[in-house]
Amino acid sequence: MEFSQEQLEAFYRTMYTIRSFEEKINDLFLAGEIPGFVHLYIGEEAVATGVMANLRKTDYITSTHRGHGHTIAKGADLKRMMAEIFGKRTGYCRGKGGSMHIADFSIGMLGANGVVGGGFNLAVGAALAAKLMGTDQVAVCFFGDGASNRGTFHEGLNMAAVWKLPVVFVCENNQYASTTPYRTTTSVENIADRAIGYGIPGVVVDGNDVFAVYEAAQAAVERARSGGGPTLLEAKTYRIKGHFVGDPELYRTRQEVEEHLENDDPLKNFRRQVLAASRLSERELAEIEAQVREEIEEAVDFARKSPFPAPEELFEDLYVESGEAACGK
Amino acid sequence: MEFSQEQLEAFYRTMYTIRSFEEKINDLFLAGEIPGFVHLYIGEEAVATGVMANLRKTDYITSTHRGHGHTIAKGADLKRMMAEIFGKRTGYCRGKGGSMHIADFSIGMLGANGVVGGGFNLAVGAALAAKLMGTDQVAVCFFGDGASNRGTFHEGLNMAAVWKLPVVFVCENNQYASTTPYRTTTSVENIADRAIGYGIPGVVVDGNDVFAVYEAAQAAVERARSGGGPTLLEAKTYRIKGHFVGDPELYRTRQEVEEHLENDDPLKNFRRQVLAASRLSERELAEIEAQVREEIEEAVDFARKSPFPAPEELFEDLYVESGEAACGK
Amino acid sequence: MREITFAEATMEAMAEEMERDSRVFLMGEDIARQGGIFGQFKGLPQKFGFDRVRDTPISETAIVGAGIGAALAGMRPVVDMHFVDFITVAMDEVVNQMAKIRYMFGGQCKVPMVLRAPDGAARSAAAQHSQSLEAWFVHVPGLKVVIPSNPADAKGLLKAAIRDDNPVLYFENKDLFRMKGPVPDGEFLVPIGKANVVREGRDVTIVSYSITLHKALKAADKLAEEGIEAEVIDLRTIVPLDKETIFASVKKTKHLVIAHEATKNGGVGSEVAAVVAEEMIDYLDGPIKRVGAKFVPIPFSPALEPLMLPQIEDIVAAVKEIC
Amino acid sequence: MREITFAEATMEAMAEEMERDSRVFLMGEDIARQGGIFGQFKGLPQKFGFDRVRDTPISETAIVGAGIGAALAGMRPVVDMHFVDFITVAMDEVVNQMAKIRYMFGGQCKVPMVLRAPDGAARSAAAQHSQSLEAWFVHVPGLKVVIPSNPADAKGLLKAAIRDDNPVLYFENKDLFRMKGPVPDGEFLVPIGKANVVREGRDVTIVSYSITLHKALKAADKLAEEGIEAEVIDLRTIVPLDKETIFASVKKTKHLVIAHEATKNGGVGSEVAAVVAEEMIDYLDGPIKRVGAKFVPIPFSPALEPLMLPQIEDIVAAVKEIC
Ligand SMILES: Cc1ncc(C[n+]2csc(CCOP(=O)(O)OP(=O)(O)O)c2C)c(N)n1
Ligand SMILES: Cc1ncc(C[n+]2csc(CCOP(=O)(O)OP(=O)(O)O)c2C)c(N)n1
Ligand SMILES: [Mg+2]
Ligand SMILES: [Mg+2]
Repeated sequence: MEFSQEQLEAFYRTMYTIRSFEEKINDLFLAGEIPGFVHLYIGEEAVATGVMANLRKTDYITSTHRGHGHTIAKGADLKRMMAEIFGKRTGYCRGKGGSMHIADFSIGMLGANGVVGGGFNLAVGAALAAKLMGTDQVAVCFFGDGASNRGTFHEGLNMAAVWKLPVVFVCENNQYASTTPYRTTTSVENIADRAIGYGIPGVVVDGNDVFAVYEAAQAAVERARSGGGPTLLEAKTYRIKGHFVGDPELYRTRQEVEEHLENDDPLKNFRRQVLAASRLSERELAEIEAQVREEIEEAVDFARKSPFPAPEELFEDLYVESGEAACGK
Repeated sequence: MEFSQEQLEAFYRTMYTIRSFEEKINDLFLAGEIPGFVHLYIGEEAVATGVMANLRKTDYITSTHRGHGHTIAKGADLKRMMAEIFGKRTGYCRGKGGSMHIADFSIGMLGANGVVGGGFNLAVGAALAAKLMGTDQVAVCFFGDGASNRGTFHEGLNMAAVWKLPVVFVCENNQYASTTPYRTTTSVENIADRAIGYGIPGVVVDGNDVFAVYEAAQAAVERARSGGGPTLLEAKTYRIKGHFVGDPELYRTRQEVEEHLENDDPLKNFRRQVLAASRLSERELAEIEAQVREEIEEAVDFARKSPFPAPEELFEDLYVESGEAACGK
Repeated sequence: MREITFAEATMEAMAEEMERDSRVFLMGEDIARQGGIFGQFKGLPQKFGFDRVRDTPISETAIVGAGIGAALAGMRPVVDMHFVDFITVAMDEVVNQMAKIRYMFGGQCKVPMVLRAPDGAARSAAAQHSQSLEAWFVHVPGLKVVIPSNPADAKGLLKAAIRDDNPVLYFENKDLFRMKGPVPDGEFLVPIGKANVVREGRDVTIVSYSITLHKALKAADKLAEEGIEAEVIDLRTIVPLDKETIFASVKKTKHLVIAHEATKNGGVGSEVAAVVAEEMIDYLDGPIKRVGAKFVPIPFSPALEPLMLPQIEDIVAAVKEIC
Repeated sequence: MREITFAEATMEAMAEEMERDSRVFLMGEDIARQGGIFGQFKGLPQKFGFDRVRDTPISETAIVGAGIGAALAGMRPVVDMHFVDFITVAMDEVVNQMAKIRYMFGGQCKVPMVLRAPDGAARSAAAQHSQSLEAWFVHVPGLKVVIPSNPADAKGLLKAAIRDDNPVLYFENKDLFRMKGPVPDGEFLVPIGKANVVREGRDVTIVSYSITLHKALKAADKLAEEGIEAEVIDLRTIVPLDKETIFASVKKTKHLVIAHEATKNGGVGSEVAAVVAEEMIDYLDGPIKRVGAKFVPIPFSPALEPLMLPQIEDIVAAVKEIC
């Protein structure tokens, strides 16, 4: 497949934004500026980037506890993300959600989810809505290798398949579910093979190669959009950082991580490829990086300067008080 | 495979017992003698019979809302079954369970289950216990085509597969889940194909042919017993009666049922085969039938004459009051 | 006024709301081909098509989860739980998603969705098909919970629930489906959050709802024969609780009994008792009595099932203990 | 007496019981390789092997369901829910199977099984990782429910739970894991069903448990400064409720406040209040006050989370309102 200059720049911008955003979060968390716990997407950038490049603003995604990458790639505002992660009232959720619960409904980002496997059926439902309304929207559900062992995976894939709904299920197989290597808890080599049980296509793709991800996702999204039903896409990737910031990582060796970093870092891969093919220059890459870093500094600044929610906001946002009902209390 | 005279007689006896027991229940229910609601196994006798003939008394089974056939084939006492279905204190559950909750722990029958798909993980756990204790017991989980769409199916099969537990999952695909033909809710032609998603064997067998079921189950049980892990066995069969006694059956034509009765009734099949091969005579079959009918009359008699539970029994059987604990209240 | 059954009333509510708003659709097990196991959806797919009245796989997490997803994407789903006992299968979806999504996301979205669930013990359905579980949801901020006792309320509350922009649990007692009662013609809404004083009295307040309300009324008749005038309140909504109506009645009668079919321990009766003991204790002239199911699972045997459930005599006895 | 942490105390309990009884085994997510997300299982697999201390898939229905199956087949499983928030995923297994199996089957079998679940809000874990859900299980006949507040009770209750022949839910507050306290050497059991009078007093009874017990004790200190002597009761067991101990105290103090971290509405406080309003109202000299979390999901922001949770001052204020 041929990629335009613009596409290449966009890929790099998105991947680099995710990477830098996450590195910044890592530092801020360790410095005690961020409350709660955060799960970093570093190492998996090519997946969100390659998939999301095929989506429209009106398409839906559901995300996970490791959701920053998806949210950025779908086009969210870094300032409001950062503010949310700080617990500030200017954040996407007015400080009520935090890292694990960022959403931006204006761009079809239906929310990160603290429940592993909680997103499958939300995506199925969004796709059902699209079908019932007769739009050509597509819903993409991101989930981990660990999540593929939840019952919701099964119920969601079966329902989507039997109703031929426009969903793409994207498994980010980053080799681990918290502390467990996936083959110790998952009964099949390729999670994509589970597609056979639902009569839908199952595709394995190198999740560290944004080009490969883009192409595989393109086919799946097209299929969904044109009424062909769901696809199960498994992106083999790797979680470079701990499960959460602060993870002692007792379940793997440092060497394993180093080796991966050396050979399979999606950003390094991308740089190598575009430089070798002379599609983007060091200078062009550096320019993108500089812009991104500035944006992120602005986001941090915005978050730091934003106020915390006021006490009375505790009780806001629970119920819709107006509504059509006019018969609530 | 060669079957002995004894085996043939046992097959017929079991199948005929189930058939007559269920026909009797049908009549008793319509006559108002049985409370609650009952789901009949008529038409599926070859499955329970063929599978259970491979099990030992110490092996475990988990059953469903349609559990009489499994319970009879595992060797339960008809009197106590009938009494339970009548709600009498002499029943297996002292009248507390009824048709949908018969169990006989003395023969490894871990219970019928009113929750569709509720049995998967109980069977997995029983198999895990066998493995931890180092016995060579096997657990067999019976479930319906409808149940195969529950999340518990997925979680149970994955866990059993990844831990190589001695379980056989027997899907009784009787074409319907209550009112829904299985292909309208199930995304795959053969439910056995879902085995691929767990890296275990998936086998389809004619569930109306007790010999075929026996052979397939034999392989699966052997595999489980010898440490080979689980198998998913799908028996294609048919529910001849309504979903429950009283079902208006709006979802299928009378003709469909008649055709099946004509061509694929497992008892008729069996008779045809053994008579044609001159393995059993009409007289021998009739003798078995007469014995069975008498046994069932005795069971009905026993149930009718048994007392209902006394009021104070309402509060019994909730907690184990002694136990090792000696520190309960 | 014309009389129709509770099941017919809910069918009218569904049909009127589906007519009015094309975003309303319905899904659940055995609802389309069969019209619902209690006939409560009969005729709907014929009117609105099998797309808007969908038979689902046996997948409660997907039924509720997809309902939420569809609601987030602009639809107004009504999902059916077959038996309330199976809401346990989708408890994560109900509690951690449906109820919390709007708050967690800072009010960015809404989940206008109704979950219908038949409940109650009826004719020996035994432990896994007979429960009444509304009390759990008193403890889950973000939901509304309604539970009608008669055809008119069934219609009015269901329509109000469908129009409400919040997730609403609508519990319907299986044995009430066949009950006949007057239902106004045409548009008819019952406000969520308003209890109903069904019978006035000066001596004791009996708070009840759903099928047990009728036992409370019969108990009131019996008590009247002995000169005790009971005021009977039908809660209709469990969340939010209509404290005003309860308090006004307790102020007058000075005695309180709460009666429901669900297990007494940890039931809605406990919440009502606690609220009154917290805010109105000075008005009370005696203990607050709760009448509910005994602390055991629901037994199958017809010899035991009625003993497990609260009966008219239990309500009468509770009142007499305190009056 | 030696002092160890709450987490260490539960490790001792596990190790001693696994040593004593080869049928005891443990399974859950991230418990073996990592020793539990709060370090509460550290070292156990090294001692007992990765067969008896099993890391599971992320499959809560299978974890609980297989625990039940194993219990029926003669084992004594301890299963870990990671966070109590995820008990919702296995709610059918807990409520419709674990709790009912023995009764439904007429006492033929038993389910000697412990479900451990960390709960409570701690450091901005937000709405889906912070709940306290014990109250639901008051409403589910067939379970026992324990909830320790200190290392000694943690050890003693966990051991008692493992030895109990009934299914026991054992809730452990995340923020208590690091708490240090005296724990007797060697065999030490705390009886299930017995509350503990932690502080004696004559003016008001404060019933509490788990982490909030410590807030209640601090509130009692503050109240003492103003001349109000609070008696503080640590329930330790939620089901069965030790009414005797509560009633004896209320008889003496004539005032009752219940405090817990779970949502106030529909919480354990409602049940305790209802029981007292039902059986002891004549002894009361004022309203019964409940202190619990506000009626919203748990917000993330450190500016809001503490406002949502019950604090020492809330308990002090509740007492002063009624004394
Ligand atoms: C239902 C549920 N069970 C357990 C957890 C705790 N938990 C959070 S993340 C995680 C691992 C998830 O693994 P995977 O799906 O592979 O995603 P990854 O973290 O690798 O991105 C677990 C067990 C949870 N949040 N939800
Ligand atoms: C979790 C759950 N959902 C729904 C039901 C209601 N129900 C009882 S039987 C049944 C159909 C089951 O179909 P299948 O698994 O094919 O078994 P069959 O009845 O055909 O033997 C349904 C939906 C239930 N008992 N449990
Ligand atoms: Mg992973
Ligand atoms: Mg079937």
